[in-house]
Amino acid sequence: MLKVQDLKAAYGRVSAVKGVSLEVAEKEIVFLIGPNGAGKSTLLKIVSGLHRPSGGTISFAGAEIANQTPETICRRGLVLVPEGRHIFGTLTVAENLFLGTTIRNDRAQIRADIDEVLAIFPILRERYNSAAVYLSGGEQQQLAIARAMLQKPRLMMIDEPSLGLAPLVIDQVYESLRQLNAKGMTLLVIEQSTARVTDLASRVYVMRNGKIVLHETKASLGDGSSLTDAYFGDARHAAEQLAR
Amino acid sequence: MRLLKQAWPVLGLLLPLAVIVLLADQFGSISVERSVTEALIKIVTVVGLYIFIGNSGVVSFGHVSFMAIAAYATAWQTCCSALKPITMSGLPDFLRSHTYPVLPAGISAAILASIAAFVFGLILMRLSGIAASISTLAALFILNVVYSNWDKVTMGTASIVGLPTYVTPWLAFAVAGLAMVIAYLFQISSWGLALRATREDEVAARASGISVYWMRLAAFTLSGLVMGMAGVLHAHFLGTISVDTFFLSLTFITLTMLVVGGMRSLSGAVLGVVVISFVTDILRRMESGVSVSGQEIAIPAGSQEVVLAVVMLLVLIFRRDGLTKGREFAWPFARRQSISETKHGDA
Amino acid sequence: MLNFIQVLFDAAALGSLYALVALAIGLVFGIMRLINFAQGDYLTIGAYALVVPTASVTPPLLFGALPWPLMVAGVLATCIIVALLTERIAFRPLRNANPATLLISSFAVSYFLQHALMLVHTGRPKSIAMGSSLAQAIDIFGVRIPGVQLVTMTVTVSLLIGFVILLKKTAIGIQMRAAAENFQMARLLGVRANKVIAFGFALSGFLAGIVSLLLVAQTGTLDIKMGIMPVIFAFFATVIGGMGSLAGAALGGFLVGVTSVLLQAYLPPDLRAFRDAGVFALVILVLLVRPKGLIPSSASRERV
Amino acid sequence: MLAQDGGLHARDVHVAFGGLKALKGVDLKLRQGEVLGLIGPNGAGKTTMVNVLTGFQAATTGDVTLDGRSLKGLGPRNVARAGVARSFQAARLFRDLTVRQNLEVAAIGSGKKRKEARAKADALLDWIGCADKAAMLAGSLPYGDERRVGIARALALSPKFVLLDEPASGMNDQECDELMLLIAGIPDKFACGVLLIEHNMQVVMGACRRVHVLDNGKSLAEGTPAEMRANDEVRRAYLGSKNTGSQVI
Amino acid sequence: EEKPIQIGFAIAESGWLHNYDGPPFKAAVMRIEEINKAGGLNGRKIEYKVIDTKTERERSATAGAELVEAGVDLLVVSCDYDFGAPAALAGNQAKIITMSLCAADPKMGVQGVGPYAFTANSAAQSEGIAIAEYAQKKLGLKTAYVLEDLTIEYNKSACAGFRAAWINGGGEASILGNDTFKNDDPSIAAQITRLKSLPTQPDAVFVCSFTPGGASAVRQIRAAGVELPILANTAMVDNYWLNSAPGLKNFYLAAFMSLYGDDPRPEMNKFVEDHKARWNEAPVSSYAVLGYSLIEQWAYAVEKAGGTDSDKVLEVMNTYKDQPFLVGPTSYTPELHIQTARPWLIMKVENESFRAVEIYRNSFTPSMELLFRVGN
Ligand SMILES: Nc1ncnc2c1ncn2[C@@H]1O[C@H](COP(=O)(O)OP(=O)(O)OP(=O)(O)O)[C@@H](O)[C@H]1O
Ligand SMILES: Nc1ncnc2c1ncn2[C@@H]1O[C@H](COP(=O)(O)OP(=O)(O)OP(=O)(O)O)[C@@H](O)[C@H]1O
Ligand SMILES: [Mg+2]
Ligand SMILES: [Mg+2]
Repeated sequence: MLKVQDLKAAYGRVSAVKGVSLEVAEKEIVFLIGPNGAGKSTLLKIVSGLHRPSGGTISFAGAEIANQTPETICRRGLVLVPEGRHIFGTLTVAENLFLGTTIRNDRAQIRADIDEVLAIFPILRERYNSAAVYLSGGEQQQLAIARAMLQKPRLMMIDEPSLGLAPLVIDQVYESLRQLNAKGMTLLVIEQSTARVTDLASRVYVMRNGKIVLHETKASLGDGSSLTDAYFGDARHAAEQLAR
Repeated sequence: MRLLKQAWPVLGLLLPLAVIVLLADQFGSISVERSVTEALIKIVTVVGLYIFIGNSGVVSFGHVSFMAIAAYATAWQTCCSALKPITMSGLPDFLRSHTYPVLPAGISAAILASIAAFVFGLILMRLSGIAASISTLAALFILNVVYSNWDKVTMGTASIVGLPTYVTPWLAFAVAGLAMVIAYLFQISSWGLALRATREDEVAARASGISVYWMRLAAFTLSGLVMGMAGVLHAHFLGTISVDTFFLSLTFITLTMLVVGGMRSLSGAVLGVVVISFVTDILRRMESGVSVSGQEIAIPAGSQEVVLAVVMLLVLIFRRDGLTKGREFAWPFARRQSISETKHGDA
Repeated sequence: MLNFIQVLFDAAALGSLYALVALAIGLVFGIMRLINFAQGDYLTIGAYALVVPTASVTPPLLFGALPWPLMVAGVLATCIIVALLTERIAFRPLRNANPATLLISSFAVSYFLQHALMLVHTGRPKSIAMGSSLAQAIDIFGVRIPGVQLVTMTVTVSLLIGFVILLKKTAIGIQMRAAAENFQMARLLGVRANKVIAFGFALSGFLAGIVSLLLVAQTGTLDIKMGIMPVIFAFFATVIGGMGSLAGAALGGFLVGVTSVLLQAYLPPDLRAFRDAGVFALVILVLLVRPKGLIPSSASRERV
Repeated sequence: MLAQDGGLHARDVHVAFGGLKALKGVDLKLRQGEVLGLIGPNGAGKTTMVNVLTGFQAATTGDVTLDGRSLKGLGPRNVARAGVARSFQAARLFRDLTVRQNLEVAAIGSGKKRKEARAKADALLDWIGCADKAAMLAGSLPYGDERRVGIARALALSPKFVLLDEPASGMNDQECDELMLLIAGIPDKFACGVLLIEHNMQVVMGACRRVHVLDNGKSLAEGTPAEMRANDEVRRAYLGSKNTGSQVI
Repeated sequence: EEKPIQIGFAIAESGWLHNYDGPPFKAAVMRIEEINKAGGLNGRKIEYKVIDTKTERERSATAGAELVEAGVDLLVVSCDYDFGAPAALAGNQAKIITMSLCAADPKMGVQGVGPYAFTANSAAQSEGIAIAEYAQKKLGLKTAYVLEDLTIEYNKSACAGFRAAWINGGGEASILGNDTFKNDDPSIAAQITRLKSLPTQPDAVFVCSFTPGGASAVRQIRAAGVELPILANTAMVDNYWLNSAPGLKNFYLAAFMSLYGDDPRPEMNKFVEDHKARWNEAPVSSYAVLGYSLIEQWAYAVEKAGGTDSDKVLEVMNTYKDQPFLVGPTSYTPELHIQTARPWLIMKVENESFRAVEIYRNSFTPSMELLFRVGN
């Protein structure tokens, strides 16, 4: 469904993504993990059209989408929940959710869908008409995810969904994502904690230093120890030093 | 060497300026010499703006008022002994019937501007962000209205004519240097640092024990002093002053210089003045006609401003943080490491 | 003795005019964090579109010669086009620049428009016979009500209501506010953000056109600087009303106009010259008491 | 320091935002030399509590005392100078200042001279392992470093108490471990009490002896991490049955 | 062959002041060309040089300094006192005769700029005085109301002159009230309300202003149904703004000349014809004649003095007593370098155009206190 080939990108002279290829098939849940600064967020930003690649190709559902604008990519059904919430603080919760339905044509269905996400995140119903800026950190994160769900994407890319969420809510979020996936939505998720990965992943990519260093499928994943090694690399070493 | 390096941001600016002044003084025509002097006075003005705006991040529209205050103060002390008792009859006797030497007059005028800045600041600095900016604009208007109608003291909207004109390029250069040193010392002082922290994040600065109010007030007062210096120079360069000189267009052009140069650094403030003054001067000369290989060509009168506006827009669009991107000029003899400090902004 | 009702009416009329300009300033601020000084030049250009562009001091009429519906359409279209052009050429590339840069760029745009206009029309004020019938006053129970002022008040009230509904209730309004706050995120949600923001500018051009018609009908003169003071007052109005809040902007504009007229009417003769100082002092006072403005928008608040 | 009413003490704090009651009578006592965890569901009022303790938010009713002295009406700056420092849920570094200057500012804010401030900053940078980044602009720091610098900046005030709001969010397991050690070491190294808000149970369990649970603006429970994990109410309201946060690979 | 005489113009060729400097400058050039055609001044050709001040004070000062440096024999500066003075100072310091095209402020003279400075215009006060006297004596108006535009000093001076003359003729009580406005006020509704609420309506309203604010004020006054005679200062002369007040009647002011062929002085009508021949158009503004007479006045003195030596020329000019020039009889004294009682052409508006009424010379002349507006 999504196929990224030899993608490269830089911020000024600093190159952040150095030739990445990855694939997401229909109905998969694919995880992208890796240490801070690996380039994960940058990769998703490129795919969603927020950042220009300096090389490589991206095809989504058979069409080339590299260098298209974010709104056209979104309208094709490829949606990004970027890291750091990005809710509209000056708008109310209701308006934020309404914006999630911008690209939809099935107006009739919207009301019911909003009710559905409000059932998943009851706190949003409580704060439905207050300005989103007043929500607590975790509440804002829930709003961001709920809004993306309303977009009904074919492929949802989420950058660190669990950021700032209470453990209980993390469970709920992943449970809902699993259900959506079961209904046919494809997922590409960046996650810091490897704990979730082994549970849900159909496939995992580990990224370090702008490159994919490991690619495991559900079958080859096992208990995930290969992930941990690839993930941390020499970082462990540093931590031990620090502890001393 | 370390001292030299510490002082570089100022020295690195002063040396090229000194060369320009020297050249203008030795080889330039009257009009070149005067253009250079004018630009140097603008440097004092924009550096004055920079001390407050650059370090606090609050755009002030009111600063040229302090130029006006100083310009009038020095005029009251030095101008037109014959006409003064008649046309400025509302002045207190020590001003009305006495004339003072230019140096103490200039100094006291700049100090008065700084006191005025302090007093205005006591009220205005309570506000933040756009409310602060807009109230400085309101202050500019208030001062303008008062000085325009306080007939017996300011001669209303009429010009005061006949101030001693003692400002030479070298004097302007010296004062510009002084202004830059003042700005730089403030910038590297702990107050300057604290103020720049409030510019980055007011909330976090409060949480770090910084008083946003007092830091801003200090910078406002100090920049009032430098604006006062600029006002004195302006008055004694032209020989005439009037209220409407110190109003919107001067505010806009000096702010533009600051932003085009890069409002977050002293180098930006100076570079902005130099570049815009230079472009303006070139365009002006083109308007009055230049001969290129024997042919007289001129651009239509009035197109100077249009072109200048386009230049300013282009700079802003392609360098939105200004020509210097808000950095000081890098120490030219540095090894790579310390360059990273100056370059990191573009990452 | 001054006729108090008449003074109130005068005050309300000027207040409405400022409110109308403030509405445009507030609208553009709302969608771009830009205080657009060029708003004044939009309206100046709109006014000058009534006459043929020449250096002559008594130019023949251009749009001013058309029957009034066409004339209104012509002026509005001119302002909208100018607003859109400035958005496209100057402001769009600067999106998300810091407020100071944006502000200065609007100075530059304003400087450009003003001097370009001056190149064509020269700096000499021109006069124009237009809308004289509208300028005539009618007498209702002893209160003199000039037609222009009546129109100004009606237009202001209806546009304010219209705009508030547009921004709060319609999809494009919500999208506009979203794009204003976080342009990239809005695009990620499929909002055609460039178009939406351009639409906002078009609205500000529309408002400029209306103001220029009302102003010309009132004063009968064209001047390169005719937009400056209305915009400065509107600028104050938007801030004391509460940046980013349309109702606030309108209220602020109203307040500034009303204060100005009341001071003019009731200050003793010796102090009348200081009328504007009073208005500006009021601005500072309001801000000291309510730094976020009279009707703060939620945008202006911040959670720690 | 063991005076009768030593420590940072919030008594019966209520905070209402319009109709919404964010805190409904919370008592919280933070003692010198301890790391107290403050956990609870999203929107429970944790950040609001920090805001009250640091003068950013006036309590509707209730009082906060520091070593017996009321902090009422002091405002953020004076609370910070009195010895209560904080970090923010979003790091809020001074982006266009260098990392060292970020810390210097806080040291200056606590009343230090320029020289001392610089020394303090360098010492703290060493401690968080960012000495090599001292001259970088704070805005260009990677996420993890940003968090650590935020903590160091709070400590640069030489506070008696430091309040950390979700310092580990966005960090990977590895960095969380490091951070946990760092935080656990603060009381000894800086003679300073710590209030730690965190959703990552791994960090909370590792760094705190005592945990206070807020739910819906009220105190739900207080005790050792183990007790809290075993507490049914806490599990139901906050941790969830899987208790994911504490799963360690 | 003798070295040509040099005249330097430090005037605005762009910016708003150009509108005021342009017409008298063209007329000045006409006079220079006439002199050259007649064989020059004392046998020497006159050359002239212009430096654009761009309506900026700094440019004005620089232009003045440059022209002084270039050795001009006469320095001509901008119409406006504020913008002319910086250049004039340079001329005066170099002891060069310096004349403003049309500053209406006596400070463009001995007491302000210095002993070598002159202006070709009359003092603004005398505009107010002339129209006040004329209205009282010839139009039989008894009471007046003054509407003062505070934006520039010129208006305040004209109003001061008007008040002094009106009170002189009709007593304190004959001024029924004063009000103020600003040129860029979008509306003067409040001022009109005050005027209409006066217990007794005045016989006339004096509006001291300039365009566009003045035109806008006149339009609003008439639109409000106030049909009283409106008296105005000279800046409101010429037809170009009349569009804004269609059907305007009962509007009077004191002017220099008529551009519309009905000037009672034939030489004025010839001047307009000559101007058309030289510049392909009639003068845009009746201020033009001031530029013509400026050159006349100086050239006459140079002839008399037998050379361009400033002190000698100054001596001659200081003795002018009703010396006849095109614009009218001109007087200077060593103390005063501005006209206070030059005859005016009273004009009124009728059928969408200004019409010459008659020449009128004010008998009340402003004292030094009034000229320098001390004590008001
Ligand atoms: N706006 C930016 N400007 C300059 N450099 C950037 C920018 N954003 C990211 N980088 C750099 O690019 C690299 C990759 O960053 P990216 O955010 O993609 O990493 P990540 O894997 O998402 O990390 P994290 O886990 O912290 O979110 C890092 O070195 C980062 O410092
Ligand atoms: N200024 C405010 N105006 C209105 N409501 C507010 C304001 N500040 C906080 N709230 C509300 O108060 C409640 C408590 O918020 P708080 O930020 O303290 O939660 P929290 O415990 O820190 O949550 P999280 O773990 O998600 O950060 C939330 O429901 C929030 O929406
Ligand atoms: Mg990331
Ligand atoms: Mg929180």
